[in-house]
Amino acid sequence: MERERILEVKDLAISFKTYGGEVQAIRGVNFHLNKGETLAIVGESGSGKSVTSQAIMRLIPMPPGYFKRGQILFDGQDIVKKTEKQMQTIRGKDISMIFQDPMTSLNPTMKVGKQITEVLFKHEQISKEAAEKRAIELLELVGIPMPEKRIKQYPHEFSGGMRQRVVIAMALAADPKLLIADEPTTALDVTIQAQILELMKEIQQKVDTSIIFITHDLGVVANVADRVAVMYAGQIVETGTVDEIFYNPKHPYTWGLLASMPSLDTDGGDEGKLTAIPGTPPDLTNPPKGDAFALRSDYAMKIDFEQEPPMFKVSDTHYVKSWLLHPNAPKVEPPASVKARMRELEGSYEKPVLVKEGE
Amino acid sequence: MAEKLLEIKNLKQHFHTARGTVKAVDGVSFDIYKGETLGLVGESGCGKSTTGRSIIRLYDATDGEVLYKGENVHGKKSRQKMLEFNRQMQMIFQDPYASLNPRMTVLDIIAEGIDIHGLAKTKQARKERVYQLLETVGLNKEHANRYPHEFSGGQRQRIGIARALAVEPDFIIADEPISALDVSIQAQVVNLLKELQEEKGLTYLFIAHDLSMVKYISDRIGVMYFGKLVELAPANELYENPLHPYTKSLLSAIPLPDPDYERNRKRIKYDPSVHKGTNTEFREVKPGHFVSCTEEEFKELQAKQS
Amino acid sequence: GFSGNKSGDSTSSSGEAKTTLNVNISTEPFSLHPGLANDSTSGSVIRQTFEGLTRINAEGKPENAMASDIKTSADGKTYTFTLRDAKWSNGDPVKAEDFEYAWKWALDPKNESQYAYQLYYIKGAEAANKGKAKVADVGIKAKDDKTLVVELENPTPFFTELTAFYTYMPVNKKVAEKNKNWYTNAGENYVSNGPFVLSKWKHGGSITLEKNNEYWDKDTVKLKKINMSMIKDTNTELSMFKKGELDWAGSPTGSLPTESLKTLKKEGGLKIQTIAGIYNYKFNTEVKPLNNANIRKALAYSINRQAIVDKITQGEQVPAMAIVPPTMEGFTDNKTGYFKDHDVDTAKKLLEKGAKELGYKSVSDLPTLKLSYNTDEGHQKIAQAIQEMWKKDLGVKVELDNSEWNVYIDKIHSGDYQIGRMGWLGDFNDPVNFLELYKDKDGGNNDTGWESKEYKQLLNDSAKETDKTKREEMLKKAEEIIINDMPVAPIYFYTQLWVQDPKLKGVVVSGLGDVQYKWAHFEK
Amino acid sequence: MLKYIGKRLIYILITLFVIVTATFFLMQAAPGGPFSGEKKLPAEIEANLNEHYGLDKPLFVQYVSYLGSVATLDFGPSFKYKGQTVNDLISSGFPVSFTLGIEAILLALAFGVLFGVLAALYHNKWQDYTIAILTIFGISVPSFILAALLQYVFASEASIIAIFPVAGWESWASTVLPSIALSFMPMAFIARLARSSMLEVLNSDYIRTARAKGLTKSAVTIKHAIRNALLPVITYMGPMAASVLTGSFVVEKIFGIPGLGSHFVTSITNRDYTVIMGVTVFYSIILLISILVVDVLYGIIDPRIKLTKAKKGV
Amino acid sequence: MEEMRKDLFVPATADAAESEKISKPSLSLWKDAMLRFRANKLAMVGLTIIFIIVMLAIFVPMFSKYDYSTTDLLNADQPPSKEHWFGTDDLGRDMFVRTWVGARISIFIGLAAAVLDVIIGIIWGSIAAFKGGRTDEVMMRIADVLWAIPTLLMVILMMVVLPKGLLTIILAMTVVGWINMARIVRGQVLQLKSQEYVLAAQTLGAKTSRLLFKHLIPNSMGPILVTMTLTIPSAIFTEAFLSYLGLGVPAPLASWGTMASDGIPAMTYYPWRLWFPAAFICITMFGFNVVGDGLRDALDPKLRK
Ligand SMILES: Nc1ncnc2c1ncn2[C@@H]1O[C@H](COP(=O)(O)OP(=O)(O)OP(=O)(O)O)[C@@H](O)[C@H]1O
Ligand SMILES: Nc1ncnc2c1ncn2[C@@H]1O[C@H](COP(=O)(O)OP(=O)(O)OP(=O)(O)O)[C@@H](O)[C@H]1O
Ligand SMILES: [Mg+2]
Ligand SMILES: [Mg+2]
Repeated sequence: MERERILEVKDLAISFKTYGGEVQAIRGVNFHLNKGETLAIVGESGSGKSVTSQAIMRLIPMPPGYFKRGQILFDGQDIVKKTEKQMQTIRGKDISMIFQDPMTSLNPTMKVGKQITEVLFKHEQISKEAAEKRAIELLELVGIPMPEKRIKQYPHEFSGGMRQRVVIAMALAADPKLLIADEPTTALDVTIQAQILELMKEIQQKVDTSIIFITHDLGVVANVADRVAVMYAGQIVETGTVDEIFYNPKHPYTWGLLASMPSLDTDGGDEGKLTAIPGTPPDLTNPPKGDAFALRSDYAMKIDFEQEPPMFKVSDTHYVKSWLLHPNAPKVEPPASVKARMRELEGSYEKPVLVKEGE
Repeated sequence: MAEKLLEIKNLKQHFHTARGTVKAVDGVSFDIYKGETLGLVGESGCGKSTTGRSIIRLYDATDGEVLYKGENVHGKKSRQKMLEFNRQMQMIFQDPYASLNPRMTVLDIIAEGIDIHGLAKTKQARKERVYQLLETVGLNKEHANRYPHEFSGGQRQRIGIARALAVEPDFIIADEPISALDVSIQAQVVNLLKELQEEKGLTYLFIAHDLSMVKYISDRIGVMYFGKLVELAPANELYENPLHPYTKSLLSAIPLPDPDYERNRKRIKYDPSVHKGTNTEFREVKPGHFVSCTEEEFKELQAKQS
Repeated sequence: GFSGNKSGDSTSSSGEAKTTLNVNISTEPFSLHPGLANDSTSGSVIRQTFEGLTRINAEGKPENAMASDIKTSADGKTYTFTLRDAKWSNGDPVKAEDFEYAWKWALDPKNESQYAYQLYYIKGAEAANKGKAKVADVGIKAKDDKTLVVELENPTPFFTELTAFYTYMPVNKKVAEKNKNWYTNAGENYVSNGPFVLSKWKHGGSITLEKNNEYWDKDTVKLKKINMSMIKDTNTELSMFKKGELDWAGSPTGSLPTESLKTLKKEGGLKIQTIAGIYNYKFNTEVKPLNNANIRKALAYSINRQAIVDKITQGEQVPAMAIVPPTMEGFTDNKTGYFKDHDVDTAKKLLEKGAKELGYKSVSDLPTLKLSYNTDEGHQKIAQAIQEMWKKDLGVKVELDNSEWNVYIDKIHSGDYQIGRMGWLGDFNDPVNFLELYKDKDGGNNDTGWESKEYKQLLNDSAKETDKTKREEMLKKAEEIIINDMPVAPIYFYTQLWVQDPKLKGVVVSGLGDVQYKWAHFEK
Repeated sequence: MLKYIGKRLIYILITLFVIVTATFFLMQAAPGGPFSGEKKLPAEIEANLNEHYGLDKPLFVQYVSYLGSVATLDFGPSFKYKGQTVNDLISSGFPVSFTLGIEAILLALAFGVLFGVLAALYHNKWQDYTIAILTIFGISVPSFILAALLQYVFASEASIIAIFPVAGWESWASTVLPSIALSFMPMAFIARLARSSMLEVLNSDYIRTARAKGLTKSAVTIKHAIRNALLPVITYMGPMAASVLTGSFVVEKIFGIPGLGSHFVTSITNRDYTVIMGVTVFYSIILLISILVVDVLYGIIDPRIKLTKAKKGV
Repeated sequence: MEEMRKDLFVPATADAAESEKISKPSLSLWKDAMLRFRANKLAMVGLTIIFIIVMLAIFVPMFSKYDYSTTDLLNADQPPSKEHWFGTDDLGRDMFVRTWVGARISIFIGLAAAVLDVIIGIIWGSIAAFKGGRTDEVMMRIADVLWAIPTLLMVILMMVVLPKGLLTIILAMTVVGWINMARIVRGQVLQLKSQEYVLAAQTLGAKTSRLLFKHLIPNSMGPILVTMTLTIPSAIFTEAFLSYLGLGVPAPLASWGTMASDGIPAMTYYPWRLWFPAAFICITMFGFNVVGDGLRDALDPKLRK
């Protein structure tokens, strides 16, 4: 029972022209998002999550950035082709976004309250008093104490987490169809984080918002996501339902991620280190040939250095971009900590299926 | 226990704004021992960053003292002393982007401390050192000639870490140093911090929200709420035996990377009105375990502990 | 706010003759009190609002004005003026005591009149003004309401002319004693006796005069109104004239940009009139090598005045090879002067001689001379041209040095210069006005450090001489002496240049450069 | 804030004192005096005049009496304009200069900011280049050339579009050309300053946030960008306003305007001591106040700027 | 499905050499800016204009058959012709040669004043803003005093006390010239000094000078460059004003400023006397401004293409 697709990103590639060369920030990203659904994007830092999300809003600075290829279909219409004017009606109302860097995302010379009410004025017929009331209400919702006082303050008088919450309040103000949240809760303590996540879910319930949720906190992913996309070096390397990613991960990078996490039982004391993925991420000015992750992977094969892996389908919803799923590849075992969480999931295919171009 | 590296005594930091005074930090006292990691968690906006910034003298404290190796940080110092102090104490800023000069290349940003303290003899050595630092924090040297705006959030954060590490300090205030990093790089950075601690006896004040990471890295953890320290205990003790209701609420909210668990999680809300009586003070309930509580509560808690 | 100074009804479109005159007086007058005024702008206004015992007429001669009769004693030292029936603008009769009051007021040192020295020809005036005698004892006496008797120090042949000068104009004693600030603004306090009254004075902006209906000769006065704007910029002035916003541009109350002269001449509208004034270069005769008369003469002779006048000043000024302007009676010969213009050959010989006398081996050893002038485009051009002439024709090196006016004056008066530009405009129409300057070494305006016994004697004698021709001869002799010693190199005699509405007639510009609008009128 | 302003007012008084002192002694040291002229006055008369105006007294005594007059803001009579006090001169000239100045400031600010913003928005496009040429012309052509040019084009008889009077101070029409001439250089400079800081601001993250809200380009510019880019413009506006409001010698001369500006020059060339002191003090007061206003505006425009308390040095 | 070679599916590790690619040589902001500047066509045009003008200023007076000072009254006020490319002035001197002699003086004075103003202004303004409090107050009030004292008076005194010459002119111009720059820099520094990256450098122990020159001033470069390019024409005309008062270059030497102001009254009659110097001032300023804009862009890493 497919739900209506609100967003479909097809083979999106974006580069930045810099003096040092062309930075291929994303290199062919495919994913889709259904109405009312939450897609979590996790992945390596610098892998292109923010660029992807900003591309949907058409807010990549151009130049130096430019679309190389691909489509972003929002409600069936290609965002890439829209004019700036058309985008203005979409931004804030249909799609709104929580930016990653809350400190610099707020205008330092405008009172916080005004920055929130501004969205309301833009997209709704609303009186000044009502807008102010709504702003206070929003701040209250995101857990800022004494919002009546706070709306009259400037951003620099807020703590990091409070600014982040202001940005969230701004994004939620117009009940968007699509909410893109780029690491919205990194600066928040867990109680407030939980409160915000609940708030987002509530709004999602109410107006059937679709959410793209970018985060590094796999705990949060587990909490909010319906589906998860894992990005590495400008590409999506694995995508699936939240259960598939957490209980049946297939890509070695996903394994690495899951293994790196300390759990509350991991003891800091002496017993040891966290398992990290060795090496450094690739430089996107010269993206490596073949599988970008191969350089750092314990499971790398010769072919990984020569040919880019294709997408394999592991279930109706679970796709993996790795040669390891090729029938010719040797069977490999994930790390112990990952193995511990593996379980059999319904709907998995017997054998991975190669996905043809354009599917 | 080890020697005290830092003593914070009744630190207060109030901001005067057009709309009145904000008591960001309101009487916080704790010690940090040499070679340990003190985790600092708490509600967002409770004054963690402000505490850190006051310790490193970015703000003039409204009241109270910060003693570093027995010397008052906020006192007058000679340029030489100040330089020495700056080298020993470093800070990783919470906001990675704002803390990077947009007109400096990453190379120059990271090398700034090296230049100031004359830590590299030659240009080549300086560059090598920066490359090494980049690698340490999981960036590659191709990045050295780029400018901050060309980086992703996490990459910026790593530049900040590399900058702080560049001067080989003894004590680092890390204000949410890894929040924007993916877990694998988080692990890498945390491992690095730990390694440095083991090798060189570094001391950290580690401000973070990710409680599992805090628990992993810290020896002791302080919990702040509304400008005050409400609980301070060894890491394990705090997790196993949280005494303050806010701490309990925090622990109950930790998200776990397990969808099933998350679907069924219950969290405890903190209601400040649960406190009985007035006259809250910071009291040692168990050796090394301090809680801010009233006389009445204190008695109760002690009874429970034994 | 705006001053509202538009001529309004005065257009000549309907065939009616215009009755409003628009002129430019360039700047704010320093004072409109006859006794305090000390600048030509103030004079240009006061001459219209006040009237002295005499008035200079269109022929340049004094004619009776407030005086209906003037009698001179045999020794030429006592003048008796009989006043006509005339009224002040407020209706008061003009009395002899108004003159006595005004003159004595100006001489009273506490009133700080800077032009009181114009009255020094009167007996005891100088002493009184310098605080050495009582003002009451000065030789001015109002015998009755209609008779004024004035005693002079020396027979002064040009005294009747002087009585037309503004310092000699009367002040309404009654009004002035009641209100000592009567003259600072237009209004009922500003009581005058001339053809016009001051009706508006927008300080710094404009002055409006209206016909005085109490004036004794009001039938002669055709203009109803005179608007005097204060436009400092010469191009603006000309532009306004061309656009009809002014009826007159240029001298004597304004000036024309030199650059426009060629065109204006070609267009045929330019009016030129020679006046009593000289432009010259003073030599500091106390510094080497200018202490040598031959050197000075060489420098003076070699100047090509004709070229300067034709190409630089362009106002048909008269090349000056003499000191006294040819406009002066008896000195008309001065049009050609005492030596040849641009006489390079003689100059070279003189220079050589002078250099020898000073002990220089040759002319080329002469030090570089410093030619000073006060900042002004015109002065600068002339200085550059002369610099070139001396360099090219005589091989004398010259360096130019310009300064701000006050600094310059200070330099010249204190002798801190070598060669300096100075002009002199006659205060009254008599040669002595030009010769007196160099009478005493320490005389205020000599500046050259030059002195000659003979010269001094001649001037002193001439002052007592009542015979006109004899006196003239003495003065001529004196001029010869000074030309022979050349403490000052004359360059040219001034002219006045202006353009005017062709329909405008009867404006009188005197040989001293004073303007009178009493007779002015527009033709249809 | 009030405390700060109070403190600043004290500094202003001290500054005024220094200005008065310096000007007084400079003025006295300059060659010439109010009574020196081409035709030298007889020595006795000059002495007499000097005595009357107290110029014969020891400098220090004169200085103290000047200080007194400054303190009471009564600068006494002009030496040159007989019967007029310095206060008369100022009160007749200032309203004129002020009227013109306000017009010029509004023009300069409105067009300066507009051009600057447009140039930044269309950075390196033809709009930017066109504005660049206009503004470069504006800063390289001084007001005296511009004034003459404007007069020639818009007022002279030789022009077909002579829609304004050549000179004078009659009606609103006579303020047009002079205020344009006055405003052009500041306008051009403001435009260039605004352009450069706008370029900086337009690249910041909060502009991106504003755009993400769906605001139109103009709303983003007006509500978010301009204010943040305004600081250098405001800085420049302080002293600029002071000098424009007190008139310009050149423009007043060319357009025959009875303003205050000419006194700044003529009082000095005339060595009219009391007027020199009067206009200098008057100008200084306006200057110091407008600079104070600028400093106060800093804090209002950018709340992060704190002038009141200095941070501990490093 | 395409058959894949089996031997490709064997474990392998990365080639170490592969990741050792040569990186772009490391450059500081300034060097980097230079590279970017050179890529800016318009700025290069500006630079070329300045270069050509400087060359003409150097060589025209050396090789021209006319001398800048020789008057020729018979040929005064001639319009441009084959003989005199830019016509002649009121004393018949060749305007072409005078224009380039004037260029020497004006450009020298403009640049010297700009450099001095920039140095003094930046140091003064940034220290005032950075130290804040009383230091700021005292420093800025000193600037106000200098600004408020009538310049004309100062110049008149200088004229009496100091020898004439370029040095005196430059001194006279610098007395107040830097104040504008100081004010602008102060405003910028006030705005920037609480930025996090400045705080970060402070915690590293950066000295005030380092904070100023590495952090605050590079980030204020836009307004500084704009102000600097304004300084040049204002210096050129201040020189004209000074020489009017007797402090400038002595006649018959010319400068663009004096030529232009002398040309004003000739505007309608002998227009070439105004327009040539004025046009060259504009052209030169165009060059400087375009270079300034180019520098601004080059110093803004976010704008790179
Ligand atoms: N303006 C730019 N110029 C050049 N390169 C850029 C620019 N913006 C982003 N990049 C590059 O694009 C890549 C993707 O960046 P992006 O911000 O999308 O990463 P991210 O996945 O959001 O990482 P993080 O989790 O750290 O925020 C990075 O390698 C970054 O260096
Ligand atoms: N410059 C300032 N002016 C006024 N108030 C301020 C200022 N800086 C911080 N505050 C206030 O001080 C309080 C504590 O801020 P602080 O940044 O220390 O919080 P924090 O614990 O670091 O929070 P977070 O986890 O969200 O970063 C907040 O209420 C904040 O609004
Ligand atoms: Mg990101
Ligand atoms: Mg914080």
